[in-house]
Formats: sequence, structure tokens, C-alpha cells
Amino acid sequence: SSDTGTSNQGSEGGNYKVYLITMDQMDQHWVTVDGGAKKAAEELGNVDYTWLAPDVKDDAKQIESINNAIAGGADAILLAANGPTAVTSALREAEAEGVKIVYVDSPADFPAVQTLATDNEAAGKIAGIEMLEALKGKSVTSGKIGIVNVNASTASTVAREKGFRSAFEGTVFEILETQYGDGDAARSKDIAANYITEGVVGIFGGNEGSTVGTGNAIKEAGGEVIGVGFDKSDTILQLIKEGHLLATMSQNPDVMGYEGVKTAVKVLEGNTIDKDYVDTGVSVIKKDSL
Amino acid sequence: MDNYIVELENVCKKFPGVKALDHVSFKLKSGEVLALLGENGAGKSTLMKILSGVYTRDQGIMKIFGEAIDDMNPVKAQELGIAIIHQELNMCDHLTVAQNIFLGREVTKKGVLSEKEMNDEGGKILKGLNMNIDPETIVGDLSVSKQQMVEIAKALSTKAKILIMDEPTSALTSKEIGDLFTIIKRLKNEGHGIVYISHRLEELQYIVDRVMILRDGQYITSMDYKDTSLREIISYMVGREITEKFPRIDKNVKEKILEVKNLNAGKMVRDINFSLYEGEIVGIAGLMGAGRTETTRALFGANPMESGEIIIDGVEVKINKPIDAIKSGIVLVPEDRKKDGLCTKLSIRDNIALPNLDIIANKLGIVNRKKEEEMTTSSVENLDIRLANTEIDADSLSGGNQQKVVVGKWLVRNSRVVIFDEPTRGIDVASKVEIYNLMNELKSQGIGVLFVSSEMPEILGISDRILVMADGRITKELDIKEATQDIILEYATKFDRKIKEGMEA
Amino acid sequence: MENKKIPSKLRRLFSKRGMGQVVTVTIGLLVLIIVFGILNPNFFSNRNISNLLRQIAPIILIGIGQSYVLITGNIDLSIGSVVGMSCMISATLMTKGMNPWLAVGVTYISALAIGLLNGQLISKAKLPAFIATLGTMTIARGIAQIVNNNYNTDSIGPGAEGFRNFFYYGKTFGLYNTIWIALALWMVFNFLLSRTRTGRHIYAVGSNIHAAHLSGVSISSTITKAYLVSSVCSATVGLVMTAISGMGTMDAGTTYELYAVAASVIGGVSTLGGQGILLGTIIGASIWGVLQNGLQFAGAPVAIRNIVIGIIVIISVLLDIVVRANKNKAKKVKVKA
Amino acid sequence: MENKKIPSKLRRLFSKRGMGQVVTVTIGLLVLIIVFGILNPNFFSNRNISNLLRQIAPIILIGIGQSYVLITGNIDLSIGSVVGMSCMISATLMTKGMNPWLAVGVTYISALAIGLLNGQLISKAKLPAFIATLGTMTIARGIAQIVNNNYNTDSIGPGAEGFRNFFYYGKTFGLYNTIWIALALWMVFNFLLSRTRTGRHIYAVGSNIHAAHLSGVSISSTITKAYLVSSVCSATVGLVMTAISGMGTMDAGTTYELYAVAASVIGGVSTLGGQGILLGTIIGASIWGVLQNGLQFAGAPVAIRNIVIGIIVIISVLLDIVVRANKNKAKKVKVKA
Ligand SMILES: Nc1ncnc2c1ncn2[C@@H]1O[C@H](COP(=O)(O)OP(=O)(O)OP(=O)(O)O)[C@@H](O)[C@H]1O
Ligand SMILES: Nc1ncnc2c1ncn2[C@@H]1O[C@H](COP(=O)(O)OP(=O)(O)OP(=O)(O)O)[C@@H](O)[C@H]1O
Ligand SMILES: [Mg+2]
Ligand SMILES: [Mg+2]
Repeated sequence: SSDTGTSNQGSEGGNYKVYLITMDQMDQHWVTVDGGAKKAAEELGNVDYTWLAPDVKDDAKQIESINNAIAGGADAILLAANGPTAVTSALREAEAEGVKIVYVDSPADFPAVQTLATDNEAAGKIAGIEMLEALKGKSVTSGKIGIVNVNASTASTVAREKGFRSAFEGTVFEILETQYGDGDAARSKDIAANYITEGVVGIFGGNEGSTVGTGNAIKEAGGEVIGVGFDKSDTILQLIKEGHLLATMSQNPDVMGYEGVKTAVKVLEGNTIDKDYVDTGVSVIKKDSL
Repeated sequence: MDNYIVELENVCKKFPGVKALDHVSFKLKSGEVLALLGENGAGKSTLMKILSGVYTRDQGIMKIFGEAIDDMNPVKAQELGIAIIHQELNMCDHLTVAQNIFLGREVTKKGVLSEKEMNDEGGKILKGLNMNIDPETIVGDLSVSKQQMVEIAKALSTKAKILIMDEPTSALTSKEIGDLFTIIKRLKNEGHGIVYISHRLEELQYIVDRVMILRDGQYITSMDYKDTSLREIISYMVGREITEKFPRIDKNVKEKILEVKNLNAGKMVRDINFSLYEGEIVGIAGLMGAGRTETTRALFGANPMESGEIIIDGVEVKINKPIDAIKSGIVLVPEDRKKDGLCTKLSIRDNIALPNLDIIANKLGIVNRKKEEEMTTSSVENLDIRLANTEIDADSLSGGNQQKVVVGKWLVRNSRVVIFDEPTRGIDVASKVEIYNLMNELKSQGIGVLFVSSEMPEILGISDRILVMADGRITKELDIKEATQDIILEYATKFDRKIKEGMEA
Repeated sequence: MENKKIPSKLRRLFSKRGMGQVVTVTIGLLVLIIVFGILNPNFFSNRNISNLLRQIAPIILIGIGQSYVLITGNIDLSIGSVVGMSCMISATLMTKGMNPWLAVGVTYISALAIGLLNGQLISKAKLPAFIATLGTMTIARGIAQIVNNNYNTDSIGPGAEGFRNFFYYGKTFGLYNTIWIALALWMVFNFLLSRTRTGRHIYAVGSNIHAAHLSGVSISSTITKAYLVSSVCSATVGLVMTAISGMGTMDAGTTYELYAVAASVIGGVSTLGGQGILLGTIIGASIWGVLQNGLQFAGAPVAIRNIVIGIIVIISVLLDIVVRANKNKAKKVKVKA
Repeated sequence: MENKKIPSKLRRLFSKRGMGQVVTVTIGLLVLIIVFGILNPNFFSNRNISNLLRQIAPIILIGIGQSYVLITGNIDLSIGSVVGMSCMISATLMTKGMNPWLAVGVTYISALAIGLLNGQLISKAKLPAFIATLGTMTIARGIAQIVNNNYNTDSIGPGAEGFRNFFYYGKTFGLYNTIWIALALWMVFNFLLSRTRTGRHIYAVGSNIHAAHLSGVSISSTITKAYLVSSVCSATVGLVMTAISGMGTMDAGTTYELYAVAASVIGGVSTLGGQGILLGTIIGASIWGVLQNGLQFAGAPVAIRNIVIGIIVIISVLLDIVVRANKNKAKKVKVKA
């Protein structure tokens, strides 16, 4: 079944062609965006909706996907930009073809109809503040803190890290060199375990895989270390429930997809869009909020 | 007539473009040594590979010890008591001597290898062959002739009743050949049946009972050795009389072309001094491992030279790489054509053009295809290389024709010195004569020919002058008039004496 | 003998090892194109064709480089990292204000340094190619990361618009420049490989390194030249990447070396050396590109795409083996008749 | 001859090709350990040592598999994907409620199917190993993705705690189970390689496939066995991955095949076949692991780590070549004297 790939609704004629282009096809996060978009398309009934995704996170490949969408006759593109700069020229080409652009999750440096996103930097800062408060609660006022991130080239996770670091400005906590685990849960676990050996008091995970790795390392070490992370998955929720992770920053990817398609169709139908930025919000999920 | 241990009837085998065997029948008795003879590409190896299960026949009947065998494979052949020493070396370089001998038939106890038993047993077999080799030596560290002896030991160790030897002596020293013959006689007396393939017809008199001759994949005849003569055998092999085995033309020596002074390159090339004149053939004789190949390689720049002078036409030349040698007019026809001579995956045209691209390409390096075509065609015609067209792969040619391509690629350029290293190894009589004629042709053109060979008769038959090497040195220079087998052998073994002297001292 | 009538040029072309494979996969490519055309009416649109060609161009480029190296009997695992390194070096220099064309020059020089290192490690120090280029693969990726201090670069800015148009966004005679660049390099390197001494030496080294040595071929310079060609191709793709994104991305080109092997091998280049032609590489790259593009349009999830591509790589080489075996059989029959 | 006094067992051990390299890199490993120990007092802490060993264990495992295949003269590029596939299959089955140990069984069977396919494609259909396993690499990754419908799995749940402890979190005699698993498999496969007929045949096939065939060694079953060993090792690592994360991740194991090559080669296994011992693979894996761990502690950015590791791969093989050349020189001198 190709239900993760594409779904075509409605009759042939007069349908709007809307493409969702994500960073890759791997994370549950994107699958949820797709789910929201699909739902909106079904409700609207006049949308040919397709999810195009590169096989890996890669600027050039994302641009290829954009070009493919244009070539495929897109009326609108919902885009989660891998990096803000990289895709701008491709988007300029899209705009020239009259394609409407809506950003979901991560915007690019190019004007669009609307951006539905989490402010990653702000969300990162919230994560930092959560950790700081938990540490204060245990009367820990100094120590080392580790960061497990995906890589240095994905803008959204880099922004989260930046926000996280900014929460510690003015404190005496020492934030260690960021280590990258490519979002691989096992590699991230090794990195987090090494941090724990090094005697850190807290670890921040930048995405789903990093957070799972962090949680598992803390679980094993016995829970002294405060772990906060990003994204909502079953495993992460489990780790929070068991008390190994303090919190995870959950975005609302389904909202992004759902509202994104609605916005696109609205503008295609000739309506005006009043808000160019919609903060889809971030919810802090903790044990007591489960 | 019931004691045939092998009976093959009407065996056929086709390869792409070649009918290697065409209704060939073959019989072997126990207690006899049968020489299987024929020109290159006659189908000898193919027939034996069918018998030993390496190839499957297209057609024909096979009976071993009277029992019909439908499909044969190497394992089954071994079980039936057939052992074969292949024409090419088949050793695992990384394994030890004993590990190679017992490969595929390892001795185990409860599934665990019994190394000690295999080493002991291997040691015994080697001793039986009069070989002083530690069974735990890594085979890759042995010389080629020792590896060949290990190969023989391996075949003997299977205690097979049917033993096939495909050119076993082409890489052996004369002492080793002697040891091998002793063993062959013993095995024969013990009732083994032995098939012996060789292009060195002089060997036959020592061991052979019967000969069988193939030509172009067809059975020609078979007879008892005592009822025939070499002359007759050769005419059956070739299909015509070969009048002169070693055609000789008069030499017409003029200028000195090449002078080598105090050449040193590794332990096998020490203080080499000699000269070569226009229009002469100088043979380099010696035992296996005397350093002849290394001398030619050093001269050609294929191995690094430590010291010495090489003077061509009175001018010293620096040779660091083969290209330097080629540019100064020295070319080498290497001894191992498959390994060093031919790019087997490329066409005949590519192979002939390869060292001559300086001639057929312009200053920018662009190849002139017309010149290339002409060069290839003339080379093929001059040497009478038999092929469908020049675009076929080199490895589809028979051994003799491959050798001609290796020679041919050098003859299209105006070289001053042509070095042949064992040009007739593994080549049939008729082709050998063609190669001798080729050398004579060069000689008459005023080219200097250096000619390395392990076969005494041809060294004596073709050379105008002979250099004898032992232990990396030239131990004697002989004019052809004063040269005999005994003298050459005396100087070729000088190195054994040196060891003795060393040990006594 | 019956071949005598066939003109020698054609005979030469068709007797080239790998030519059979080229014919087979060209048919395969046509079938793929027809299937995708039926599945998706947009496939033959002008826009998709030129878009598709532009996507295939970088694969052709890295395919050329890998083919050169494979024909010498070696392999270049550093291709993807050199793409990334070139992308980062060019972009970093441009963001620092260097003239884009000067930056292009520096990029080619740095890439050539990696090619030189590969060639020397393999031909002089006798390292197996797999190891040497596995090492330089890691090193070049490290350089890509370190050159802008472990970050992707900022935008290379409006001053580099000319550069970006030259390498990617511009069109000449109705075709995107990237396509012209790939074609131009293909023509140069195809000529070099098929018509010059260097080309002959590359085949000879891959076919039998000893025989080539004894024929006066300089092994080290031949192998090194092949790696330099590979570096030039990779650097060009790296520059295309910079032009595409208008910035430097550290992990640009990841796993491209494997795409390059796939394109070469599908097109009939043997990983064992001595065999293949660059025409095949174009076809191989096209199959790869058409599959990626067509399957994405057909809405196939990445998983299916992976499985299909894996199967096609295996089948295309299997085909080659089967076709060759049949050709031999056919020959036999002829001889018999 | 002067060697006669050394007991034959020792002599045999040291005459093994590749042993020299093992000695050299063992010294290298000790140096690394001392350097990192000085740089960071935590390095020798109990916790770090047992942690480090556990991080090395999976690399040892994939290293064993790759070594087996390399010794036969082939390569296995599918290792990383089989790790990912095994991780996803086991986790998916567990989330669907299958008994964890049954899921483990199914996982091994699926991985063995890939190994069998590799072995058959290479030994029967005569595909070059690089191509065949490039194909199965893509296919296995596709399966990893498709098995749970392109999602990473949910948590394998508390019912799988026993499984997770067995493969990763539990300790036996003070050492983590992962380490014991790696050691146990190492002992079994080392025994198989060095003391049984199969092992001997693996070396023979890698050393000279033709000679092995003529000696009655079954090429296809030998090569297939090597790939099956590799699959068992990869599947085990995949299960460890599932145990670590408590979920299935589709891209688990990416590029592990190259780590495995690096560990093998650093430890003296030749990519040309016929040569190497599994003791070397342990040392090679340890160097790799110590570097990753030590450089993190030293706060080195990833870029530096990549460069250091690339250089070490190249140098360790260079060393082997230089040491062997010198040994030969020494031999020559002996003969001369
Ligand atoms: N594997 C093969 N593939 C194709 N052709 C082959 C093969 N083996 C042998 N031939 C061809 O079959 C014919 C017989 O070859 P064979 O090796 O049996 O000759 P031979 O009598 O042993 O010659 P030589 O004295 O040179 O060893 C030759 O034309 C050869 O080119
Ligand atoms: N590449 C090599 N590495 C190590 N030893 C070698 C190498 N090549 C040759 N040898 C050794 O050097 C010695 C000289 O061998 P070479 O074959 O050059 O002598 P030769 O007189 O030409 O003998 P042949 O009659 O076999 O041609 C032999 O002992 C051989 O084992
Ligand atoms: Mg023969
Ligand atoms: Mg010789």
C-alpha cells in the first residue's frame, strides 16, 4: 500500500494540485504532517494531494523535489525547508510559475503565503528553561551540560540548540561541545552515555532520535541527570512516563499539515490570507501532563 | 585388453568459436606412462580437464575403471582416484605448503583440523620427493619451481591411481626433473596409470611407454614409444615434416650496439658485464633462479637498477623505467605472457598498439586510427597470427598465437635490441620454429637479440654466443663453437660450488 | 571471416567490451521512459524533460569520474565527500567575499589535491584503492565540515548570481547550463578516453597492470590521471550544489560515490577494470535519474524506490552476464553450421 | 633455519600473514589509550571502561562479519542495511505483540535470507561482490523502511525488558551482556575460521579461488557461508540496536559496512582476500571505538574526528606495507650473508 506516498481525491477536472515537500520521509514528525494534510484534502474534496519527499535530508535533493513539483503542475506547495537559504532560488522559479507557497514547520528566506511553524529557537529556549528550573529544584547551580544533536546542517535543529544554549546565558553551567548522532537513536545513546560518564548534570536532545538516545542513557544510568528533548513519539512518551526524561517539546505537526492545505486552497480560490505567520505552538510534555 | 583404467570415446568439446575436441577417443592402461602430444591448442589440456572434471564434455562416453561416468566434477574425480597437475600453477599463496597439499581433503578430528598430522604427513611426502621444504612454509614465499614441486606433492598425496601431469617440467630445474622422473618410474611400477603432457620431446625417452597425438582437436594416432621416432612424432603433430628444428643463419656482425657494465640490481643481478653486436643472437643460459629474468628486467627498467652503465651505440643511457628502455631501442618479450605480456581483456589491436602509441599518436596524444589499423594489420600479417579479426579479445587466442602478439607488438617499431625471455616455453614444435625464424629475421635485419632459455638444445641451436649465469652472476661467456651441454652445465652450477666453499670455509 | 564485410569502424565499436550492455540498458531505459510516460502524462512535458535532464547531469558527471577510475581497476569512494568539500570551500570563499570565479579556481585546485593524494597513495604507496579512498573520503568530509567551522555557510549572496546561473539556473539554447556542462565534460573525457594515449593507457592498466608496465606505460601517472578526472567531475558537481542552494552544505554529496558506481555499472563498466565506455555511463546515469524522478512522481515511497533501484542494479549486471553467455552460445552455433 | 628453537605453535602464530599488522596496531592501540588516559582522567574510570567496551562490541561484531567476507576476497556492503532491517523487523514484530524471542528468531532468519542471496548472487550468478551487495544494501534498507509502513516503530514496551536486558542493559559477572555476546560470537567464529575445514576453505577461496575449486572446495558454499556469518553478526547488532532504543529505527546501522571495513583493515585483514585473523579485527574495532570515545571526551568536533580516523585508516595500512617490505629486505640480507 502506498498510503504514505500519495492520495488522489475527487474528480479529475478543476482540482487543485497541492504538494507537500518535507525534509525526508523518515521521521514520524513528517508522517504526522502528511496525515494532517491528507485529512484536510479529504475534507475539501477538490484537492489532488501528493507528498514528495527526498530519501535523505539534503538541500540539493529537496530542491529537486521542488522542481519536480513544479514540473508536475503544482498549484501550491507546502514546504518544510531543510535550510532557509538553499531553496530560495528554486522557490523563485516556483513563484514565477504562479505556484503558491506555504511553509510548514520550517520557513525559507523567501516570501510566502503563510508560515505555519514552531519557532524552533524559542522552543529550544523553553527546553533550556525547563532544564534550568529542574536543576534549581534539585539545588544544582553549576555543572556540565551535554547536547546531542542531529548534525550541524539542519536549520531547525540548529535553531533549537541555539535557543537551548541561550537559556543558560548568565549561569555558570558549562555547556559542552555539541555531539552529533545523525538522529540515530543508538549512536545518540552512546554519545549521551559518554556525557554521563563525563559527569554532566543535564542533556538536551535535538530531535526524536537524539531524545530517545538521551532518555535511554539516563534510564540506564539511574536518573540523576536531567534530560529534555524534542518531538513526540511513543518511545519518548514512555521514557517520560517512567521518569527518565523530564520533558519533551512537542510541536503540532498535524496542525501544520491540516491548516497548511486549508490555507493553500483558500488562496487558490482567490481569498486573501490575513496572517502570514501562524505559530502552531509548542507544548511542553511532562510526566504530569500525560 | 581389460586393464584399461580410463576409456574415453568420441569426446567432443566446443568453446566459443573453437572446436577444442572433435570425437576424440583415449585409453590408458594401468602401469603405463602415456605421453599426450600435440601442438598448442591441439586440445591436450582440454581432454585432461574433462577427464578430471574441470570441464564437462559436450558429448562422448567416459569410463573409469570400467565404470561409465555421466557427470564428472573435481571432487568426484578425486574420489575415483584421478589426480591432475595442471599446466598452470594452482596454489593458494597465503596458505602453507601442508595446507595446500591437503586443501579440500583436510584431516580433522571431531571437526577440528589436525594441523600436526597434516604437517607430518606433508613432510613425509615432500621427503619422498627428495625435497627439503618445511611443510609450514607459506607457499607464496617459495620460488616457482618449488611451488611446482609442491603441486606435484599434492597430486601424489591423493594416492590416485590415475595421474595426469600437464607440462609439469616447464618450471622445474634439471635436478628436480630428475627427481620427478624417478618418482614417475616408481609409480608406474606400482601399477599407476600416468598421462604425461610436455612440449619437451627430449624428455620422453626417459619415461614414456606410449604416445598419443592430437591435432586441431582430433585424434591422430597412438603408438608404442619404442616403435617410433621423434621425427615421426613431430610430423604427426604438425601434419607435415619439420625439416630443420633449429634453423640457423650466418651471422653478419657489425657494430657493437649494447654494452652493459657492472650492472647490479638486487641479489640476483650482480656485476653483469657483456656486449651485444648488431646481427647476432646471444643466448643466456642458466638454471632456474639464476637471475636471468631479473637481469633482463633490470636492463629493461622493469626492476630498479642499483648501479651500472648501459651504453647503446656508444652513448650511455639512463634507464629507470621501461619507457626509457623502449625509447633507447631496447624491448622485452617477458617470460610469462598471461601475467606480463598481454592485456587479455583488450583487443589484439589494442595490445599491438599499446607500446607504440608514441608512433601512432600525434603530439597532443591523439591516436591516429588509420596508422593504428595499418600497424596492426602489418604485424598480424608479418607474423602470420591466426585470428578472425583484430578486434577480438587477446585471451581468445591460443597460447602460440598469444606469444606472437606479444612479440609482434615490439617488432613494429625499429628497436635496436630485442630481449626474449623464454619465448618458447609451453609452445609447440612448429611454433617454436616460427619463433626461431623470427629471431633469425631480426638478426638478419641487424638487430641484436638477447635470448633467455632453459632449454639447452635451443640455446645451443640458435645462439651465436652464450652467456651462462649462476647465482646472479655471469660465470662464463662461450662462443657457440666451444659450447656444449656439459660446459654450460658446469658453469651454470658454479653457484652450488660457491655454497660448498662457503660452508667449508 | 564472415565479418569482413562489416566496416571496421562499426566492428570496432561493437566489439568493445561493454557495448552489448550499453545496447541492452538503452532498451531498458526506453522501456522505463515509456512506462513512466503512460503512468504520468506530465512526464513528457517540456518542463519535466528539461528538469529531468538537469537532475541527471550531476549523476553523469560523477559517473564519468567513477568510470575512469573503475576502468583502471580501482574505485573512488571519496567522490561524495569531494562533492561536499567543493561545495563548502567554494561557498565559504564566496561568503568571505572572494570573487566567485576565483573561488571556483581554488575549489578545483583543492579537489585536485585529493585526487592527487588518491592517485599517489594507490599507485606509489600501493594501498588498495578501497582503503585509500575510504581514508580520503573521511578526510575530505572532515575538511568540508571544518572549512566553515562546522556550520553550513550563509548565503553566497547576490554577487554570486552570475556563478549560480552559470552552473545551474541559466539556460543556453533552451537547455539548462548544467546539462551543457555535463555534456561538454562528457565529450572532453570521452574523447580523452577513447582517442588518446592516456585513454589507451587507462584501459591497459585496468586490463593488466603488469603488461601495461612492461609496455612502457607509467602506472602511477595513469592511475593518478584517472583520479584527477574523478576529482574534476566531483568538484564540478560540488559547484553545481553550491549554485543550486546558494550556500555551502557540509553533507552535500553524501553517498554519491555509490550512485556513481551504480550509474557506471548499469552502463556496462566493469568493477574489475579494463572494460566499459562512457556512452554506457550516460545511459546508466539516465536510468538512475529516470527511476528516481519517475518513482517519485508515481508516488512510490522511498522504501519502494530503494527496493526497485537495488533490484535494477542487480538485474542489469545479471543481464550483462546472461547476454554475454548467450552471445557465446550463438557463436558456437554459427561455428557448427 | 635459526627459527628451529621457537616452539612450532608460536612460530605458526607469528608466521600467519597479518600477524605483523596485529602486533603493530596493538601497540598503536596502547598508545592511544595512554594518550586519552592522560588527556582525561575519567577515561580510566570503571564506568567509562565498561561503557567503552560496550560501545566497541557492535563494531567487533560487524567487523567479524566483514572480515569473513573480506578473507574470501569479497566485500559486504549490505551490513549496515541488514542491521537496520533486523532492528526494524524485530521491533515491529514485538510491537505487534510477538514474543520477543520468537521475534529474534524471525529476525535471524530474515537476515540469513539476505546473506544467502548475497552468497548466491556472487558465487552462482558470478556478480562482483561490490555490485551484488550494493544491490542488497539498497533492498535491505527498503525492507527496513517498508516493514512498519515507513515509520519508526513505537516502543517495544515493557514486555520486552527481558530482551533488552539480554542484548544490552543487563550485566553478567560485572560486564555488560553486549560484551559477552560479542566475545561469545568472536570465540565461535574465530574457532570456525582457524580450526575447521570451513575456515580453511574461506582462506583458500580468498587466496586463489581457482586453485580452491580445483582442489574440490565448493566455492559457492564457502562464499555463502561467509556471507551467512556476516548476516548473523549484522542481525545481532540490529537486535542490540532494538534493545538500546527500545524501538525500531529505519536508518539504524547506516554506513556500518564502512566501519566494519575500517575495523577489519586496521586489524590487518586484506581487502584482496586470503589474509587476516579475527584477533586483528578485535584490535581494529577497539582502535575505532577508543578514537570515537576518546575524541568526544577530548571535546574534538566531528570534523577533526573524521580527519583523524581517515588518516589512521590510511596510516595503519601503509604501516603494514612498510613493515612487510622491510621484513622482505631483512630476509634478502640474511640470504646474502
Ligand atoms: N576456457 C576456454 N575458453 C575458450 N577456449 C578455450 C578454453 N580452454 C581452451 N580453449 C581453446 O581450446 C583449444 C584447445 O586448448 P587446450 O588448452 O586444450 O590446448 P593444449 O593442447 O593444452 O595446448 P597447449 O600446448 O598450448 O597447452 C584452444 O583453441 C584453446 O584456445
Ligand atoms: N617479485 C619477486 N619477489 C621476490 N622474489 C622474486 C621475485 N621475482 C623473482 N624472485 C626470485 O628471484 C630469483 C630469480 O628469479 P628469476 O625468475 O628472475 O630467475 P631466472 O634465472 O630468470 O629463472 P627462470 O629460469 O625461472 O626465468 C628467484 O629465486 C625468484 O624466486
Ligand atoms: Mg595445455
Ligand atoms: Mg626467468
